[in-house]
Formats: sequence, structure tokens, C-alpha cells
Amino acid sequence: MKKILMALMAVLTAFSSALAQEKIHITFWHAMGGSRAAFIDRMVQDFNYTHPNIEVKAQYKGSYRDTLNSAILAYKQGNAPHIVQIFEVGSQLALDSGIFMPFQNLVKPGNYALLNDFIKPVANYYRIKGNFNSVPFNSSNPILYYNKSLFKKAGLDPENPPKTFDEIVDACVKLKKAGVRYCITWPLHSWFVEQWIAEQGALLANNENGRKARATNIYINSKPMYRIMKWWKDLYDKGYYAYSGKPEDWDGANNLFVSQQAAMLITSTSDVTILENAAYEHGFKLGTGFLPVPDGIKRNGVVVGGASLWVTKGHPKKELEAAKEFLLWFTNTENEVRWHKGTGYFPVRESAVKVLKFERWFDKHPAYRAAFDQLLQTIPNRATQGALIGNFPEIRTIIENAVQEILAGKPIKAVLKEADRKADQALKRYNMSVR
Amino acid sequence: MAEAMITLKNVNKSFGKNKVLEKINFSIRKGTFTVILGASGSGKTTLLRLIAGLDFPTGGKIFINGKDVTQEEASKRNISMVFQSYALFPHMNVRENIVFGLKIRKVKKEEIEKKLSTVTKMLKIDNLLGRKPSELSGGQRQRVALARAIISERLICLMDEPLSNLDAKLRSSMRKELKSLQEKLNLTVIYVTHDQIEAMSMADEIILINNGKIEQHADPKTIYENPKTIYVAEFIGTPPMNIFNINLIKNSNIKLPENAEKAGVRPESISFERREIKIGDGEIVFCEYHGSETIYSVKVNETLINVKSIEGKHTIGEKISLYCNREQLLFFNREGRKL
Amino acid sequence: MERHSLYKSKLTALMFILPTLVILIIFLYYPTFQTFKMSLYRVAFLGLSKQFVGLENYRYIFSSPEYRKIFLNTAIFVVLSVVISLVIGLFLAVLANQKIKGKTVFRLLLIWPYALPPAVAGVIFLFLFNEQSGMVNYILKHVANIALPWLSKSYLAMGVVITAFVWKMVGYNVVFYLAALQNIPKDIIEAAKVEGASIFQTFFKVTLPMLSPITLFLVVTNTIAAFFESFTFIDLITKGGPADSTTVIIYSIYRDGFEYFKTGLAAAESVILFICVVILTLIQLRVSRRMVHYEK
Amino acid sequence: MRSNILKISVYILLTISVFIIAMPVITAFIFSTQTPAEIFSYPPKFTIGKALIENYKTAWNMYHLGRYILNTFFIAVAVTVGKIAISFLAATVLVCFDIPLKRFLFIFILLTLMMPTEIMIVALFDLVTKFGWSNSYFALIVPFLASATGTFLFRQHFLQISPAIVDAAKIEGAGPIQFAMKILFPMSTNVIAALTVIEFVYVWNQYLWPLVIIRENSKQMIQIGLRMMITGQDATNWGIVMAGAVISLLPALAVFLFLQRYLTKGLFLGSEK
Repeated sequence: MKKILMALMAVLTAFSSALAQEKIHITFWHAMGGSRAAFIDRMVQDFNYTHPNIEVKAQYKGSYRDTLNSAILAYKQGNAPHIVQIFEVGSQLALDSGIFMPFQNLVKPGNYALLNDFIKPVANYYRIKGNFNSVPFNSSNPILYYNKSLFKKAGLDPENPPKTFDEIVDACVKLKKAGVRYCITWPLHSWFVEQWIAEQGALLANNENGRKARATNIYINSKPMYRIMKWWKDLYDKGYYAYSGKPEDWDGANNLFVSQQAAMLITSTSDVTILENAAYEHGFKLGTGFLPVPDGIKRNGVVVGGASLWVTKGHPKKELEAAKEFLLWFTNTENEVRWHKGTGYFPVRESAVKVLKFERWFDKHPAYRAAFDQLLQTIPNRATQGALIGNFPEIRTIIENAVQEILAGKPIKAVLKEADRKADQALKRYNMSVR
Repeated sequence: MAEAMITLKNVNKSFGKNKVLEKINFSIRKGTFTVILGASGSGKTTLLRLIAGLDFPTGGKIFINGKDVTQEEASKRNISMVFQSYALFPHMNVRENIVFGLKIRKVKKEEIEKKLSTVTKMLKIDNLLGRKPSELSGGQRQRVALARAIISERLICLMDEPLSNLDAKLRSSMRKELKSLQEKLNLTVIYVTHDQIEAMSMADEIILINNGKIEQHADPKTIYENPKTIYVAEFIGTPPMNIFNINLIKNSNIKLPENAEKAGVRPESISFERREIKIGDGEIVFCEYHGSETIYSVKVNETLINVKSIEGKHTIGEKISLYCNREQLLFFNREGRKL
Repeated sequence: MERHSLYKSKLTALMFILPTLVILIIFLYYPTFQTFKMSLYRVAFLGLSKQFVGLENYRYIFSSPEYRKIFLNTAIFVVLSVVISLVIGLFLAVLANQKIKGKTVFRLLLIWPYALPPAVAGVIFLFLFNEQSGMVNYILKHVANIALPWLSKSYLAMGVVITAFVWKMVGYNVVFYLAALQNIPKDIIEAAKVEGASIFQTFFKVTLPMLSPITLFLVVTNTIAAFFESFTFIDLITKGGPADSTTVIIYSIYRDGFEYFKTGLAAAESVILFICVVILTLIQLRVSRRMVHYEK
Repeated sequence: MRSNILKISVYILLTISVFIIAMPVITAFIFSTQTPAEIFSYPPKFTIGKALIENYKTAWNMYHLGRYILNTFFIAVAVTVGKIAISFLAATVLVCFDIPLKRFLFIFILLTLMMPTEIMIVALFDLVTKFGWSNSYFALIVPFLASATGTFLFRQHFLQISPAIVDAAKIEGAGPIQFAMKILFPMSTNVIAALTVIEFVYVWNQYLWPLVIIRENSKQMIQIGLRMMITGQDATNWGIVMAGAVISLLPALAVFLFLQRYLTKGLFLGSEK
């Protein structure tokens, strides 16, 4: 009798463990390397632990460009990941590629509250034609970081960073005199150009930044653009601005700032944590301020940078459900707070902001505040909503090439005109191919 | 008369348009040592390869032991072969080289060992078994190649100029060894060479080929004394037989055969002293002193005649008369056939 | 030519050669053919949409200044890097071929970059040539008090990429040149010396001509490597910048094909590159036939 | 006297060259031992830093270089062995078999020298994708199994082997397969060793193809692993990246150093006995 019972027990355990192994596997590709990858891995582990029937596997796929490309290639290859992290300017491309499904379709209308909880500027960017196609996850915008210790040394007010282009130049004169090697740095990246365009209330593409209808014309040869380039080139020519020489080299800029060769750095809010730690390690005080803007214009605000999470088509319903469950968990209030504190990316939910305010987080960590205030003060309009352009990654390359040519000494107007032509032509070919 | 071991019937071989062998017919008896002799390019090696089954005739038939093997692969013909370059497998040591064939044929291990020890002792290479071919001298390689051929105990052994890569001294001792080995094992050997001394000293029979055709097939004595053609006469002997126009001796009072165009006489048969026939008066233009004999080149009219003599006293420039006996003269017709 | 006794079994022959043929047909001939075909289409997102456009892709490539610049970049990169890596390779091989002590060690230390992964070279160069924190500028600053904008000036960036490529390629060239030098019969060199030729005369009049077959071979292999292996260096060090001044054809193929998803355009570029390779190979065949008399 | 000066200058030149060639790797190694603060200290330090073990550990574990090395090693061995076997067999047919169209076959194989993978990458991507290999080692192995270089080298080598060897093997009763396996193959050790170096290094250094075709990180190859270390949005820790560079260099270098003396022997068959 005992034996039979034992056997029965054994069968039952085997059965239940077989059931337990019947997990739903979800793959999640992201572009967060290094310490952020570790952070994501920890969050995913927590999810897997609390959701025994779902197994999420997170994979780092390189840069944002690489990750998006990889996803499209994978879809074509028939093994697309369920969830992909895609940078903001990849949104139209992602839509055009036709390999993703609108996230909103996964959410029952009764749960729309979860979607309405996203803060305005973020929702503003990702809601395309009234639809949430993806779940905002890591949002950021550019802010000014500065080295308070060097500021003090140069006789500048360490609590009052420059706010405009001219103020930057003024600060540079003093910093240079004080023996700072370079005054300011930021990665040679089209993202900053896009931000400065938005700050001036200007558009980057026709058809209301591609929001009303598909964009067919890129505005590179424009006054706002000229303002940016002129200032940039002046800084560079005077030896105030430095970059590593490689486009989109985030590290290069960070390293210059961290090694105190440059007193100011313009980069993403998402680097707050990293830079705070680095400043501590290298023995200087870190300050943060708003993105400096051209003089004589009204500060219009920034475009929400960062990335959102997309769900690919063609998976069984069970897996889509699991993916949805993971995404809602991953971006829930608690995790948003955790993510913000761990990295510096914004909390994208109103509720998370409330929690942080309640905890007096920003008072205790002033470095995190600039980004947040800058976002909240942004005026919602077509300019700050950001452009939707199908081949935005390619347009970015064209803009970055133009900047490099300008810095190398070519006349700004001619370069912008040529870049404008190139961009329009590339967009025309792109639009033809997706039609 | 022993049975025919190998028979070729009307064998032809051509490479493209180039006819290498034409209408080859012969039989070889069991246990004989047959030498295929010929200048380079005469087709002798091709002939051997046809017998081996490494090439296949364009026409005709080949029989071994009464069986038609014309289209048989080499491995099915029950023969062994020794190559001019020895063709030892460079990556195998002596032992592996020798027993390679036996292993391929899956002979039992103990049997292989037994045979190996017999053969290597016989050839005195039992102390070299672990060495690679590159560590052996020419003579040792030769013995290994022989051992590889012998160990298979096949009755027919084909040899393609096996001694030509050895130095002169070693070559002559190997000749004797080869011959006695053949007799001891009662092998049927077909031996290809361009060296008439090898042929004369070892062969039971010589097949002399020229330009893809057999000139003469006979034992060495017949070949030497009774060459069928001028080609054979001139090929054999050092120096070769003197061939001159019949006019040279027309005035001698002897009866010449009808149609005779040329006459031939061996250098050792010519004498400086009066004999039945006077070949002519001449002048010594060259002499080669060999110790036991001297070879004089004598210019008679416009013809150069070699004389082999035990007398070494004559010198260059000396005027001298040449003679020979009637039975020492051979006569050939216009086509070079002996009359 | 010596005659071989051949095996006749057709079945075995087929069995032996079939794997090679099958793989070559499926993975080399067929895709090459497909590339030609694809170059006549406008393809978006790797075939998610596709439309026949004839020679439009080629017309676009040849009429666009951007692509003309890419061809020019490719030519500059290939010519400079091949010439430099061959000259340095030959120079080092001649040095290492002298009768000196410890030459085996020297040789090893000269040829090891043969095994150097281009990605490793790329990553290291990216780090070394960083304009502000790189080692090269650090040393320059100390020695000559200058710092060069290595990656933001077009010709300097091209120079960095070429240097990385040459570094990787030199080992390969030394291997071949050393072997070729050792194959030159000593008596020829000695004969030249006896005739009273100086070291330099001997080198230029005797050694160099004797090396022409291997040089030709190396020109072709180096050129093909420059066409294709350059991808790694450019992807890692410059990403084609600054302002597309280091974008070569293979990098453009990758970018158009797998980043911008203009598959048809990428295929057309591939066809153009393929034609270059074919022409090069044909030249090699012709010239090498004329030069055989230098070989033993 | 003059020759002495010459010799000394040869030594000096060689030493300088050797040093310049090794310089980047030495620098990489030094920085691979430093912490970020040490690396970006100004002026830089040229001594072994504090993070030697930590950097290598991080590169190996956190950046999964261990996994990539294992993958690449497996793929390199598979391609090298397969390629050598397959091209050996093809060359055997081209030299030792009597078959029609031999010359045509040889040219057919040789022509593929003009078709490197990179040139048809778009179409090959499509094809391999259709086979559904994008997440498997097959994609990195199968297309590379046949080789014109290998076939060509083996063929040249076989043509130098005395024809009598074939004859002898036939007389001894070896069939074509036995001949290939027991005679030809062991006689080709130089070519095999040379090809091992060439192919191993080739596979080890693969970059564009795995970048394009492989989606699953756990199947990725080492050089792409190295690439992923520097393309993130994070601040790169160059010490760890340099450690990664050193790690991804060593195996190919080891194989090369181990077999390099066969390289010239195998490539220059003409000088062989």
C-alpha cells in the first residue's frame, strides 16, 4: 500500500514538474549595454520569478540602429523576438516595415487607464494617429552637465549654468583662461540637432512633421538649422568644442567630460547615474542644467528621446498575452521608479512621478531634476512632438555627415543645401519603396 | 616446353594519334627472366604498364596464366612490380611499406609477421624496419621495393628499370642478387631496361623493341651472335657491331649473298693479322685503352671501323690493315634484315 | 607531362566531387546569380515589398554624386593600402631574409599579424586614435606638441583605416615574400655580386624582377582583401565617416542592404564590385601567363 | 667592417619594426589591466593597472566572451575539418581519376575564387534565411565547406607526387578509397597543416557574415561579441573592451604560431622534394 502511494506520488511530482516546464517563452531585445543591461536582466529575473509560467529572455543586440535592423532581419528570417526596444526615430520605419502590431490592440478597452497614465509629452510622441503602437519605456532628453569644480576655478557661478548659446560662449572664454583643455563636448549626433530645432519651435519635415500625412520633404536648409550650425562651428573653430571624431560616439563625449578635459557636456538624461558615479570617482562636483538654446528665441521645449517597446506580429495568442503581461509589468509604476533611480531615464508614468515627488527624490537628488523640469515645461505642439520620417535613421546619417563637413571647414549654406537635396531624394526613394 | 605464363596477341596502344605500340605478339614461359630492351621512347615502359594493368591496350588481347585479363585492373592480375623510382610510400616506414599490400588484402597478422621476417632476412633489411624511406640509401630503398614485390608471393614480377638509380658498383652486385633471387623463388620476371649489359647478363630471353615494334625476341646468345636486323646488331655490344657498305669488301674473293647491301662484323672479330678477308687499309684515328684490351677506331676510306684488340702497342696515326674470317661476317639487305 | 595511371570508378569519383559541387552551386553560384537578379528590383525591407525596375538602380548609382564619392573612396583606399602594405611587406621580408642570429624569432614577430582578427585591430585603433584620450595624440602632444583630429578630418580618418588594414595585412605579405625570397637560387644573386653589382643594384635588377610573379599574386589577393576586409575596420573605427569620406563599396552594401533595407540597390552595388573582381582576376591571369618565364 | 655596420643596421631596423608591429597589442594589453579612472587619467599611465583580473573576468562573463569563444571554436573546427575533407576529395578526383570534363570541373571550382561571401551577401542572406538557419551554426558552417583554395592547393600537391606512387598502390591492390585515405591523405600533411591555419584564422576572424545572419546571441561569433562591447548606449569601459580584444585575439594567434612553419611549406609546394 505504501509502495503504491509512493509510486503515485512520484507520478504526480513528475506530472506537475512537466506542467511547470510548459512555460511560455518570450524573447525581448534591447539596446541597453553594460550596466543597463545588467539592470534589465535583474528586472527580468524578478518578473520570471514572480511569473512562474512565463520565461522572458532579454538579449542585448547592440546599438539602437543594430537592434531595429536585427528585429526586421529576424522577422524576415521567421524568428522575430516578441518584444523589441526601438528608438523614437525608428517609429515610422517600424510602422512601415509592417512587422509589428499596435500594442493597443492587445489591451482590453477596460484597461486603457494603464495607457492613459503616461505623462503628456511622452504620450504625445508615441501616440501616432491616436494609437499607442508601442509602450514607452525609457525616455530621455538632452541636458547640460557641468563640472562645478572647474566652474568655481574659472570664477563662474557653479549654481547657475549657461542657458543660451551665447552664455556658453561666454563661459568658454573664462574656462579656457582657467586652463580647461576643452570647454564643452557632446556627441556628434543628429539627436541634438533635432532637439535644437524643436526648441526653436521649428519643424524638421513637412506635413506637420510627418504627423498629419507621410512626410515628403525634409527641412535641413533652414534658418533654425543655420543658427545651430553657425554656433557649433564657431565653438569648434575656437577650440571650445571637442568630440572624439566618430559620429554618435556617446562614450567619447562622456570620457572627455569625466576625465575633466571638458567642463561641460550635453548628453542624455539617462547618463545621470553613470556620470554622478564617475564624477565622484574622479573627484569633482556634477551639476545639471537645461539644454542651452539659441539666443533671442522663446524656449519651446524638447522632443522626448529614448525608446519604446514594440510587439512583433505572428506569434500565437498565448505568447502575445504573455508579452503584454510582461510589458505592463515592466513599465508599471514601481518598475518605472526603480528604472529612473537606477539610470536617470525618466519615469514615463504620472503615477511614478507622484511616487518620486512623494519621496522627495528630486530634492535629495538635484541632478535628476533638470531633466524632469525641462520635460514638464515643454510646450506641446508639432515641433516638440517630434518628426515622423520613414527613413529617419538614414536622414540622421545625412545630418551628421553635414555637421562633419561643416566642422571640417566647408561653407555652412552650401553644405545644408546639399544635405537637404540628399535627404529629400533619399526620402523620395524610401517612400516609393514602401508604397 | 613449360606453359606460357604471359601471352600478348596483336596488342596495340596509342595515345591519341600517337601510336606507341604496334602489333605486339609474344609469349613468356613460367619461371623465365625476360628482359624488354629498348632505347628510351621505344615503348618498352608502356608495354610493361599494359601487362601490369596500369594502362589498357587500344587493340589486341593480353593473357596471364591462360586467362584473358585485357580489361582487368592491376590489382586483379596477380602480379607484383618494382619501379624505377621505387615508389615507396614516403609517409610509411619500411615495415609498413612492405606489408601494405598484405594488409589491404587482409592477410592474417601472424602470417604477415612470418613472411615479413623471411623476406627482410633474405634481403638483409631486417634491421631497417622502423625507418622512413627518406632515411635510407638508394640501395636500401631498392631492397625495400624488392621486398614489397616479393612478399606478396606472386609469380609474376614486373620490374621497370629498377637498377638505373644506383651507382655502377652497386648495380652490378644487385644484378647478380636479382638473378639468383629470381631463380630461388622461381619467379617469372619481366624486366624493362635500356641497358644492354643488364639484359645480356640477366636475361633468359630478350625482347628488343624499337619504335613500338619487336625487333627480335630470343635468348641473349642468339641476339648477340645472330641479330635479325642491323638495329639489333648496332644496339648490342660495346662498341657495337661495325656495319659498312658491302662495296668495301667486294674485291675480296668471296661469294656474297644475293641482295646483300651491308656487311657487319663485331669489333672483337677484326684482326690486324692476315685472315680470309681483308676489310681494308686504314689509319688509326683514335684509341681507347681499357687495360685488358684496347679499342681502336680505324678510318678505312670514309668509314670508321672499331676494333677491339688485346694488343695495346698501336698508336694514333699508324697505318694498318684490317682482316676478318668469312664466318664472322654478317650480311644485311636494303631493309636492314639479315640474310 | 608525366602520365598518371588513373582510377576509373565513375561512382567513386562522383561521390568524391559531389560535396564540393553541390556546395559551390548552392552557396556561391546560385546566390551570385540571385544578386544579379535582385539588382533589377526595388526591394524594401528585404523583400517585404518588391517591384521590377530594370536598370534603374544602376542608373541611380552612376548618376549620384554620393556613390561616385564612394567609388573614389574605394579606389583611394585600395590603391594606397595595397601599395603600402606590399612595400612594407617586401622591406621587412628582405630584412628578415638576411643572415643574422635569431632570425626565426624575428620572422615570427613580423608575421604574427596574419592571425590578427580585423575586429581586434579595429577596436584597438579606435581606442588609440581617439582624438582626445587616444594614445597617439598623447605621444604626439609630448613629442611635437600637436594633436591631430584623426577621425574628424577626412584624409586623416582614411589614413587611420588604411594603417589598421596595413598592420593586419603586413604579416601575410611578409610570409609570402619571405618564401619567395628563399626560393630565389643563391647562385643568381652570387653571380650578380661577382659581376660587381652593388647591393641595391642586385636588389632592383635581379631580386625584384624574380619576385614579380609573387608580387602580382599579392597585388590581387591584397586588393580583394582591401575590397572586403576593409568592412570590419570601417564599421568599427569610422562608421564610414567623417561625412562618408571613408565609406567604401562593401560598407555601403552593408548599410544599404541591412540598415536602410534598400536591397536592390545593395545588390546592384554588389554586381559592380563583382565585375571589378572579375576584371582584376582576368588581368592577373593574362599577366601571369606572360611572366611565367621568371619561374623555375 | 662594412658588413658589420650593415648587420647592426639590419638588427636595429628589425627591432624597430617588430616593436611597431607589436605596439598596438602591447598597449591594448596594458590598458586591459586598468580601471576607467586609470585609463582616462591625464597623463596616461603605461603600467599594469589595478583591474587585470577583474576586467578579464567581466569581459569573459558579463559580455559572454566565453560563450562566443566556445561557439567560434566549434565553428572553426567544423569548417576547417569539413573544408579540408571535402576539398581533399575533390582534388583527388581532379588528379587521380579518369573522368570526362575534368578541365571544365577544375575551372568551375576555380572560378568561385571570384565570389567571396561578401559580394553576394544580400542574396546569400535570403537563401540561408529560406533554409531557416538564421539561428543555427549551419548558417556559419555549411556555406563555407567547399573551397577553391583548398582544392587548388591539394591539386598542386598531388600533381607533384610521383605517378609511380599511384601505380604502386594499384599493384598492391589499393582501390580508390583506400588509396585516398591510406596514401594520399597521409602524404598531404603539409597542405593539411597549411589549410588548417588558413581556414581556422579565416573563420575566427569572420565578421560581416555572422553580423548579418545570426540573430540569437548565444550562437554568435567572437568578433561580433567584441563589436557588441562598443556599440551600446552605455559608457564603454575601455579596460574591459581591451581585455575583450586580447581574449578574442589569442586563440587564432595560438593556432597560427603552432602551425605557422607549415604555412609556407604548404603554400610553396614547388620547393618541396
